[in-house]
Amino acid sequence: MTDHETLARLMADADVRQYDCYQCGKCSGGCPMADAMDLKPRGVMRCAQIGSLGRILNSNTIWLCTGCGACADRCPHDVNVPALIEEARYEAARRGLGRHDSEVLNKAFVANIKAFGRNHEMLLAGLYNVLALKPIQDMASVPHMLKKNLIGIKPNRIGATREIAELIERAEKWDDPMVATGRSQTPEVKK
Amino acid sequence: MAVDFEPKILAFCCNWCTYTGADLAGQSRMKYPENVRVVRVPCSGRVNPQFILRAFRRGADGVLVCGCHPGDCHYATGNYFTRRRFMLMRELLEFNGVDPGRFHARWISGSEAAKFRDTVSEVTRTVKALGPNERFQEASGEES
Amino acid sequence: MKRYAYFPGCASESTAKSATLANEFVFGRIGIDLVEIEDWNCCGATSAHTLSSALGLALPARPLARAEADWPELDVVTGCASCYARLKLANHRVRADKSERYMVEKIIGKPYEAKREVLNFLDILSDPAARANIGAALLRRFKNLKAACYYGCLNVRPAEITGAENRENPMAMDEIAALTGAEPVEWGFKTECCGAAHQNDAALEARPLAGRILDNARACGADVILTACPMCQLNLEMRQGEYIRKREEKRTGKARFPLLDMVLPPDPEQAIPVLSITELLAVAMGAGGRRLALDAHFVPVGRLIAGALGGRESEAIL
Amino acid sequence: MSKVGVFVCHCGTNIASALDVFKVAEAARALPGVAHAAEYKYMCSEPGQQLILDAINEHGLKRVVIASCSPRMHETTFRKMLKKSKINEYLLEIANIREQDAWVHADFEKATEKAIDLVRMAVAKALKDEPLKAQTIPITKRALVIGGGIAGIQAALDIADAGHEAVLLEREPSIGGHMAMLDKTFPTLDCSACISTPKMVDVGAHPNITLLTSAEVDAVKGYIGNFTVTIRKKANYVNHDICTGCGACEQKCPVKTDSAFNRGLSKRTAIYKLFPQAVPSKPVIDAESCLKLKNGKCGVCEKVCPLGCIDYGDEDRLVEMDFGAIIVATGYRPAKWQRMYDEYGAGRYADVIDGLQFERLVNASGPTEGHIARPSDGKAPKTVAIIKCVGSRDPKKGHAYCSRACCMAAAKHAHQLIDKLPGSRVFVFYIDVRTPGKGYEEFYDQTRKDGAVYVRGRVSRIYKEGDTLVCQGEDTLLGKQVRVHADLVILETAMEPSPGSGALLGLLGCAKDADGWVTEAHPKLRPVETQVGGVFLAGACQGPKDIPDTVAQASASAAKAIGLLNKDEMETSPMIAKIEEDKCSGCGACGPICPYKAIALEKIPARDPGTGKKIERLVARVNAGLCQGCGACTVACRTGAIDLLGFRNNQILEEVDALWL
Repeated sequence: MTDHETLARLMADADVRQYDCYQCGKCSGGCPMADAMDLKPRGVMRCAQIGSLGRILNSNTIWLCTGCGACADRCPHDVNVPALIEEARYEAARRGLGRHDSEVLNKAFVANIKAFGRNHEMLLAGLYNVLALKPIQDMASVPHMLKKNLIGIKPNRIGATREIAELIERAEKWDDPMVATGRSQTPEVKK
Repeated sequence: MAVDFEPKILAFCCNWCTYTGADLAGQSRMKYPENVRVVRVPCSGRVNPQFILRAFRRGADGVLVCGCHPGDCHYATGNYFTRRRFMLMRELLEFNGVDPGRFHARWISGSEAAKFRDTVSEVTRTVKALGPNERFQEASGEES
Repeated sequence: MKRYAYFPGCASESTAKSATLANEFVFGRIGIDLVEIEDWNCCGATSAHTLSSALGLALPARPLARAEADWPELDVVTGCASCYARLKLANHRVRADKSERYMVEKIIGKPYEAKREVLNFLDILSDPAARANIGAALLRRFKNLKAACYYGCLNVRPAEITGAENRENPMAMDEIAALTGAEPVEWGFKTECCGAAHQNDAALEARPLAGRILDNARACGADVILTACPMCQLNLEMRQGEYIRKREEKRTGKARFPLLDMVLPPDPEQAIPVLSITELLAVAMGAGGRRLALDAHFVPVGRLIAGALGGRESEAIL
Repeated sequence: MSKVGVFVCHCGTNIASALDVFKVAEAARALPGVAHAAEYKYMCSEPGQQLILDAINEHGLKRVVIASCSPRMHETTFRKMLKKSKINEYLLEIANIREQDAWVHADFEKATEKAIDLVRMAVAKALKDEPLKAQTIPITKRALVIGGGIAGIQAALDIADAGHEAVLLEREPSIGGHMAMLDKTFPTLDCSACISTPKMVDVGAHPNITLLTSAEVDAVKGYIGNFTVTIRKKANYVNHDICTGCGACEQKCPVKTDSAFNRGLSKRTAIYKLFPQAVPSKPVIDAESCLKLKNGKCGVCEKVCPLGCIDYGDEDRLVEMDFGAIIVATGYRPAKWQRMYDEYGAGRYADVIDGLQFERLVNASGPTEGHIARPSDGKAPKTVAIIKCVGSRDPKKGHAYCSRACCMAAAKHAHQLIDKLPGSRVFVFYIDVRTPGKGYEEFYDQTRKDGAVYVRGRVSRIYKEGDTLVCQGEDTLLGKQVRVHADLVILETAMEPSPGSGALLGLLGCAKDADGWVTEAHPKLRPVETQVGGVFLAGACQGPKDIPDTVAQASASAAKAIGLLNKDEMETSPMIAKIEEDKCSGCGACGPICPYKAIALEKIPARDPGTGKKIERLVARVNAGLCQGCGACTVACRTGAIDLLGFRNNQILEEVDALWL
C-alpha cells in the first residue's frame, strides 16, 4: 500500500475529508497542547492535504494530543482532527514509529488491567518511572499519598481477571491487520 | 434480438435547462448516438404521463424525461412535481409490463452538455440491451 | 428514591478518597441510590484506545453490558470525566453502528445493546428533583466563597457524544454550587483540557496546561476550584507545589531542589484549594472534615472552609 | 387543408456537410399536409427570409416549418419575419437539425434519417398550431420601494427623478437604514451622514415621493404592472400632520430604554426620534416602553406638547395602493453572534462588541460623542483586537458565504482606532483579506502601513483575565499560538437577511435561496429582477453588499422599474394556460400547483342541467398577467380542461405519433 493509499484509508476510517479544511487555524489556536507540538492540528490537516503522511506519522503531535476535542468542536467545517490523529497513531504504531514514553505508559497500563482488572495507580506510576527512566517524576507527592492512605501497596484485584485478560487478547487480535484480514465472520452491516 | 437493433428513444426536454444543455452539446460538437428524438416542452412539469404511455404504445423503445435540477426550475417548482410524478410512473409502467429500464428521468442543467451526452449514450445502451419494445405495444393495441 | 447503576472508576479506590466519601454522603442525603456494577473493570482510560481501537471500546463495554444485564432499567452514572468519556463513547458507538456492536459483543463475550444512557454526576445532580433535594438537605451556607467551577474537557466534548449544549461555558455546576451560597466566578477555563492524560508520559509538555487553568482561576478572583472528576482534581491539586515552585524559579531566577516539594507544602498564599463539587455539597450538608478525610488534600482546604463558614461552624468541621 | 411549407437550411456547410439536406426537403415534400418544401444556404439571412415570404405568397402556405438551428437561436427572428406575412407568427415550428443533429452525429445516413424524423414531428405539430395573439395589459405608473435604507432611498429618488411616482416604505420611524448608523465609509473615509442625510432630505422633499415610515406590507395582490398592495401604517401615537418636531416631549419623557439605533450603548426615551437627523424629523411613541400605553400612568408628553399631537388611542391603519412595479430593498441585519459563538463569550463580555456598535462608539453623534470608550468602564482601550469572519465562512456555526464588506470595514475600524487613539495597538485577525473594489486594496495596504498588525488565523476563543480579554488563536503564518491581551474586541459580523424579509418575499411570491437572500431571475444576466415579473431587487436583500455596490444596484433596479413604468401597456406571451370552462369541474387541483398563483377559482352563472334553474358554479380562471406558461397545471387537471397554448396536449401527442408513422 502506498502512502497515498494509506492516507486515504486513514482519512476514511476517521471520516475526515482533508479538503474540508481551509486552514483558518482555529484548531491550533485553541489547542491546549499546541505549544509542545511540532505539527499543530492545522499542520496535520495541511500535511493530509499535500499527502505528506510521513510528517504526520513522525510528529510528536499524535502522541501529545489529549483528545479534548476543542479543535473539532470549534472547527467551522466540522473537521474531526482528533479522529485522524487517532488513526495516525495506530498507523505509526504499526510501522514501529511509536513514541517511547507513550508506549511504555500505555503498555504498562494495559498490563496492569490485564493483571488486576483495574488500574493500580501506585504500581503504574512506579512501573512507568522505572521503565521510562524518570525515577523522581511526581515522587514528591508519594509521602503524602501514602500517609493519607490515598494509594496502597495492595492492588485492587477484581474477580474476573482471567476474563479481562482474555478480553484484552481478543481485542488486540481484532485490531491486528494480519488477523483482521483473515476474519470472515464480520457480517456486512449497513451503517 | 437482432444484433443491429437500433432503438428509437423519445426524450422530453424542458426548454430552459436540458434543451439548452442539448444545444450546448451540439455547440461543443460532442457526439452521441442518433437514437434519441427530442420533444421540446416548456417545463418537465408539463410532461403528462399520458404522453409517455402514448409513446410506448406507438412503439417507443425508450422514453427519457429531462428537466432542470430540483431547486433550479425556471418556473420555481415545476420539476418537484415531475419528480413525484415519475417515481409513480416507473411503478405504473412496470405494472403494465414495461421494463423500468425503458423509462428514465434525469436532471440536466443548461451547462451540463456532457451529462446530456452521457445520459443519452447510457439510456441508448440500456434500451438496446433490452431489445425492441413489443410487449406493451401488443398488449394495448392500436388506439383509434 | 432514584437509582442508578454506578461505575466508580479506579480513582475512587485510591486518590479520590475524599471525593468518594463525599459522594456517598451527598447521594445518601438527597435520596439517590447508586448501585455499584458487579465486578466492574477499568474503562481503559486514556491508554487503551491509544493502543487499540477495539480495546478502547471493549473495556468500557464490559461493565456496561454487565449493568444492562443486571439492571436493565437503570441508567449508568460515573463520577470521573475520563470514565464518562469512554463509557459514553462505547455506548454511543454500539448504539449507532451495528458492526461495532458485533465486534464489541464478540470481544466481551456478552450481549450488549446499549439501551440505557451513560450519565455523569453533573447530569444527575442537575435533575430538578435532585436539585430540590439538595436545597432541602443544606444545613450550612458559605459566605464570600468565590468558586471557579472546572468541568473538564471530557465531561462536555465531543458534543455529538455527550450532547452538551454549551461546551465553552457550561453552567450546571455553577448553578449547583450557588445553592450552597458559594459564588461562582466568571472565568475562561471551565472546559479547557488540564492535560491529565499525559501527566506521566509527557510530563514536560502537559504540565503547563494545569498551570494555565490555575492562573486564570486566580486572575478571575476564585478562592477555590471545584471539579467534577477525580483525575482533573488530582492533576490540578497534586502538582500545584511543583508548578508554583517553577513559576517562582522563573520569577526570581533561583532554583530549588525538586524533592523539597515533598517536605514543603505549596505556599498557601499562592496555592488554590481544589474541591470536588460533592465535597462542597457534603460540607454544606453538614459533613465533618474527618468524615470526608479533607486532610487528604494536597493543598490544605481547612482555612478556606473555615473562612467561608465563619467562626463556630467551622470548628465543628475541622 | 392546411398547407405547410417546409424550409431546410444548410447553415453554410454546418448542416449540409453532416446530413443530406436535399433528401430531407424531398422527404418533407411527401408528408401529408405539406404543400411546399425548399432548401437554402442560410434561411436566417435576408434573402433566405425573402425566399420564405415569397413561397408563402406563391403557394398560399398557411403554416411554416423551418429545419435549421435551435429554436432558442432564431425562433424570434422567424416570428418577426412572419409578422410581415399574412400568417400569424405562432403558426411556426422549428426542427432543430443543427445543434441536436448535424453537430452531434458522425453518421451521414443516420443523421439524415433523424432530420427527416424531426421535420415530420415539426410538421405534425405545426398542423395543430393555432393563431395566437399577444395580450396587452395596462400598467399603473407608480412604484413601491420596500425598505428605506440607502438602496431604497437611491431607487426611490431615481424613479422620482425620472418623473414617476414612488412610494418609499420603511418599517422604522425614519429612513436611513444602516448607513445612517455608520461613522465613515470606506475607502474614501467620507462621513457617512454627510453623504446620506442630503439624500434622506431629498426623499422627504421630493414631490414625486410619498414617504411612509413605521409601515409594512400586509398583503400583495396582482401582477406585473397591476399590483395592489395593502400597507399597514403602524400606530405611532403622534399626529405627524401637525407635529413640528420641536422635541419638548422627548425632553420630558421619564422612560429610559435601550437605544436600538445606538446598538444598546445608550438609552433613549419612550417617545423618541430614531436619531437626530431622522426623516421625517418627528417623534413616535414606542408602545412597549411607554408608561401611559402600558399601564395608563404618566401622560407627560401629552401635557407638554404645545400642539396636541399626542394620540394615545392611535391604531394601526390599513391602506390599499396600486403599483406597476415593486422594488425590494429590505437590506440585512448583522448576525446575532451571541447565539453562535460560545467561545467568544456569547455576549457575556461587555467589551466584546460588533462592528456596528463600534460605528456608534466612534461616531461624533453617537453615545460617546465619538470618543472610543469601552462599554465596561468607559476607558479608552490601548490594545484592540478585531476579529473577522464572525458568522461568515463558517458553515457550522454561521453561514458558508463571505459577507464581502467586513474586510474593508475591519480595515476602516483599524484605521480609525490608530487615528483616534495614538499609541494604541490594533490586531486584526483574518483568514483571507478580500479587497475587490476600487481603491480597496490601497486602503488596506495603508492601514497596514499605519501600524495595524494583521494576524492570519481565526481566533479560537476569547476569555477574560483580570480586566483584559485574551484572544487566543494561531498566527498561522508563524505556526505559533498567540494570545492577544486586548482591552476591546471588535467582531466583524456576518450579514444576514433582514428579519421579516422571508415573510415579505412570501407575500410577493419571490423565491429566496437557502440562506434567505432573494433569488435573482438570473444570477448574471438578470441580476436586479426577481422571478416575479415587475418585482425588482436592490441592495443587500440579494446578498451581502457594500455601499457602492448597493447604490449601483439600486439605480439599476430603478432603471428596470422606470423602463416598465414608461410603457402605457405591455405585451405578454400568449403561450399560457387556457381553461375550457365547460370541462372545468372547479375542483381546484390546479391552483396549488401553480408557482405564480395565477389560477383562482371564480363563481360563474350556470344552469342546473336537471332543473334548468339558474345556479352558480366554480371554475378555475387563469390570470394572463401572472401565468408564465410552464404547463404544470395541465397535468394536474383531472378533467383535462386546462391546456397550454403553443404546447397543447394534442400537439405534443401528434409529435409523438409522427415519430412512428
